[in-house]
Amino acid sequence: MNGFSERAAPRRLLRLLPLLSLLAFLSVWHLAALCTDLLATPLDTAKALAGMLFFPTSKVTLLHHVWASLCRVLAAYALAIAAGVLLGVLFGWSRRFHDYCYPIFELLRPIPPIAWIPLIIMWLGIGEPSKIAVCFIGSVVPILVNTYFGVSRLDPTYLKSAKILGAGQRALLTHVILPGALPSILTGMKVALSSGWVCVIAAEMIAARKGLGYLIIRSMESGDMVHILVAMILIGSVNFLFSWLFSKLEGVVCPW
Amino acid sequence: MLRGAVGICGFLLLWECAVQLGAVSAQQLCPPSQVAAAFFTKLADPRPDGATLGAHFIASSSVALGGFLLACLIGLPLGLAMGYYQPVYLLANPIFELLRPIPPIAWIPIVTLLLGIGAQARIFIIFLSAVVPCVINAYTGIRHVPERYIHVGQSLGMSRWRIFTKICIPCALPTLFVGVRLSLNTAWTALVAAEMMASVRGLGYMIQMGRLLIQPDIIITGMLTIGSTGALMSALLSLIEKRLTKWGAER
Amino acid sequence: MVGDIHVKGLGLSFPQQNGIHEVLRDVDFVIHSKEFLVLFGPGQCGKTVLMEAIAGLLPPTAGSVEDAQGSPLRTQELCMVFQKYALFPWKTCRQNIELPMKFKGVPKQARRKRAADLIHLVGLDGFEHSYPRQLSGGMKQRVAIAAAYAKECPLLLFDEPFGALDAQTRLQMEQELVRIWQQEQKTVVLITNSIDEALLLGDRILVLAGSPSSILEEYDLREFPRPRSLSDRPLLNLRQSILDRGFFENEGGGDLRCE
Amino acid sequence: MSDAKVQVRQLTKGFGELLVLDNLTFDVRPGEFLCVVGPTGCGKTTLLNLLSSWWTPTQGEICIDGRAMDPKTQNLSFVFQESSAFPWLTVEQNVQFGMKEKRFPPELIAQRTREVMGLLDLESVKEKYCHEISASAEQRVVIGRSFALHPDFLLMDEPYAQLDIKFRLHLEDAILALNRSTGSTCLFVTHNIEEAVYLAQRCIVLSNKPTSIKAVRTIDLPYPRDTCSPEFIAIKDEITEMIKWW
Repeated sequence: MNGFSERAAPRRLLRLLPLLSLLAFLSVWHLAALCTDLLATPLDTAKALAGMLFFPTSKVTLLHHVWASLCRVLAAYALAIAAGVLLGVLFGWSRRFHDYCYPIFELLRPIPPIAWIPLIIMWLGIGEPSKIAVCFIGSVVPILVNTYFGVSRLDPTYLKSAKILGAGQRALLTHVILPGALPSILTGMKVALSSGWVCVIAAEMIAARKGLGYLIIRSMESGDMVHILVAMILIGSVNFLFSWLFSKLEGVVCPW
Repeated sequence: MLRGAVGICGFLLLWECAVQLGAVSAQQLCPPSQVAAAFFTKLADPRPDGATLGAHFIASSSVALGGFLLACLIGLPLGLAMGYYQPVYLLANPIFELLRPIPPIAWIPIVTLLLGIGAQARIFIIFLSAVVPCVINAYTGIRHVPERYIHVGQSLGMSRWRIFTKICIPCALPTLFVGVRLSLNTAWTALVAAEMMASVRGLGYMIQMGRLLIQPDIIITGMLTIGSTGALMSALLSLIEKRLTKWGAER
Repeated sequence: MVGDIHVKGLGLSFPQQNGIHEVLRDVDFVIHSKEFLVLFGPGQCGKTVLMEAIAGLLPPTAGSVEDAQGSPLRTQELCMVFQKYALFPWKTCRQNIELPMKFKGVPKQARRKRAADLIHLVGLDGFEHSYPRQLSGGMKQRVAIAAAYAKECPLLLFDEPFGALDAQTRLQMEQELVRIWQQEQKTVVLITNSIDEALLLGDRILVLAGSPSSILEEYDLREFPRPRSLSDRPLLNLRQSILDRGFFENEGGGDLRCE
Repeated sequence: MSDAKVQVRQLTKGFGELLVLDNLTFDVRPGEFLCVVGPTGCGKTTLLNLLSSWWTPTQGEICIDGRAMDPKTQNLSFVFQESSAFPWLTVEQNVQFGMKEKRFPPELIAQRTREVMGLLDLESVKEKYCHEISASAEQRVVIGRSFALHPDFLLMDEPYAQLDIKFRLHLEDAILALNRSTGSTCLFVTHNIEEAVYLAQRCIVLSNKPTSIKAVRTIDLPYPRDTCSPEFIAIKDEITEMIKWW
């Protein structure tokens, strides 16, 4: 919709608005920090962030925490892609498998991944496996749902056309079903990455010795506001990085 | 349908045998029968975490609905305005893009320090997480209004405001509801997280206590209640959606 | 080389909530080898189902489709071009055209060469690497025709291939199809709901109408020279006589969807 | 000539240095049914967007009844190729939408709705929504909505290009009947030459890009025209020759 295209608003003024709002946001933040001694001013937060990144004080540097969280997410993510795509295609492709198993999935799906944390910690303790398990649950659901959606929504004419051109079952899968469902699989993977990231932070916040979640909870317990803000900024920027990387990937993987 | 039921019974049976036959230690996982028993006992007696299942449920859902409704009331109009009026978009979008990547649970520490662990703090956390999908979908809804509808409105000489209210908003309604359902889901997830980390009441708190007191049946009961409440709310929402957008069946 | 194809007593019906919806009943006709046969009829329902039954996508509930030797027609011996979604959007033009050969196990070099010839035949030189979304409607159908020819099978089925094109491109594509058919001799069966298209293209026209549908009339146009034009008198008279037969009256406007 | 309803003077539109419309000048008489035909992709849509004040021309102007065209004070209607019926309104609400926006008196709205719905036989689907009726019925709703305004200037961009041949003949007669009964000035754009010759009192033939007027052909055959008559065929062939680009 180009509702703006023919408006006569002065171009120059409009371009200033985003700058204006950012300045307003920072000044409000600054003012709030001044009047309540709890909140740290943007300047201090920036200084602290720079400090922790480049001249680490404690033996476990900030990058260690970020790296720990990242490893957990990526490990779980790889597993989630494999399982999610496989199950998604199976659900979309074979009627019988769908009828028997999809209701079970529907039953467990409404339970938020974070609600699994207590049970998983009981099963796997608070080590790496439990973090990866939580993250896996958070990532596999969006991938599976989107793959299933992509496969079942594929226009039947493509399948007919492929059969006519002489495609066998295996060829149908590799040449028609997977590429056809690819756009929605990618959407699922994008959602799964940020949802996995959220889950790993949550798991670390509840019980961990390393990772951004642990860092933010420890700062909360010690009331250290600056580090909380630093951790929040880091968590946010990694999430942003994921979605930015993904939009680039999408352009390359499916150019059509 | 029948096959679905068979599938679920099979799953429950498998779960029951796995625990009874000792394949999994009773400590870590309890059979569905015990979960059912725990569900009914928990309804009445407040042990072990000081509140009955009903009390937890009410605490959780009231906070969740509070935050969710607040998010819709503020997020939807903001998203619609951002989609239609460029100045609003240029003003609101930078801040929105700044705060969007920060996941809801990352807000918990700062909110807890500033507002404590009362209901207001949790409502604020839920508001922060639920407002994001509302704004995004309201904005996308307006941006995807087909140009020819606006063209028709303009050739009828309708003012920009009337085109906005009489054409863009009704057309964007289905996408709006997608956003609302998404934000309900996010609100519910954020609530559970907030309760698990900083609260004395609510389903999240209950399953957290279940873990500390090594009672898997409490945990699983809590999880199933959370799951079914979430599903119930979504079902309710789609009922409202069907009534409001009778024409919803897109071609 | 499969000779004439005999469609014998073909019937097809779909189960519906309230009983059976019969679409085709004892459809009988012969497809002569190397002929351009047009199946002409109103609306969407009957014709597409018949085409899919012949192509083996839909098992008929009665009758059969056999080649000259009496054995049932196999999908390997035919190829089909659809109106929409004829191409795979995630493959470039050349990949779309090479696909049938790839499925038959033709080696890469031979595939590449044959694809180049076909791209030239349909006049799309220079578009080998573009994706379908970059092509116009007419160009997409050209690639679909090339892909059908790439399967090297004696029988080609076209299910309203130019239905979605604008009037002028449609006229152009009809002439292109006849040119390609004359150049690469194959048996072609085309479905259309446009009387002009039927008259311009068909050696023979079979009118499929009624519900359940069956072959109501057969017109032989082999004595009309090609390339035909709708402006010459004899063809116009035939057009008028077909319209006067009123095959469509019982169809009516039909306000509800007939998917 | 001053009695023209719509005057288009030196209409030019370019995007950067790409010139799409090159100095188009023509008039439309009151109540006339004018057709515009051109080769595929010759800027017809650009012309329509300019005529419906959706885009502003780079040069030149469009006047209705001598005054510069203004959708607020004059009745303008546009029928797109894709259906522009509002899916959230029923068929009847759709037809009345234009009149309600222009604040017509209620009894006039009721009378016009009956008249238009009758002519386009939409009575049977009055309460239905757009996804419950066929594509041809939906397009008739849009045509009904436009004609109900008795517009000063009605633009149509090949309204039934995507419909079955059978519906086309039926709709063409309905549009001609509406044009006569409401007396609205119509401009009908199409690729299909037979359709233009069947409908138009005058037919403007456009050239390829940059588009200019190649010829203006007056078609004075009596209505309803017989598509098989020799004169009809002659005119059709003549215009086809002008446009044939393949």
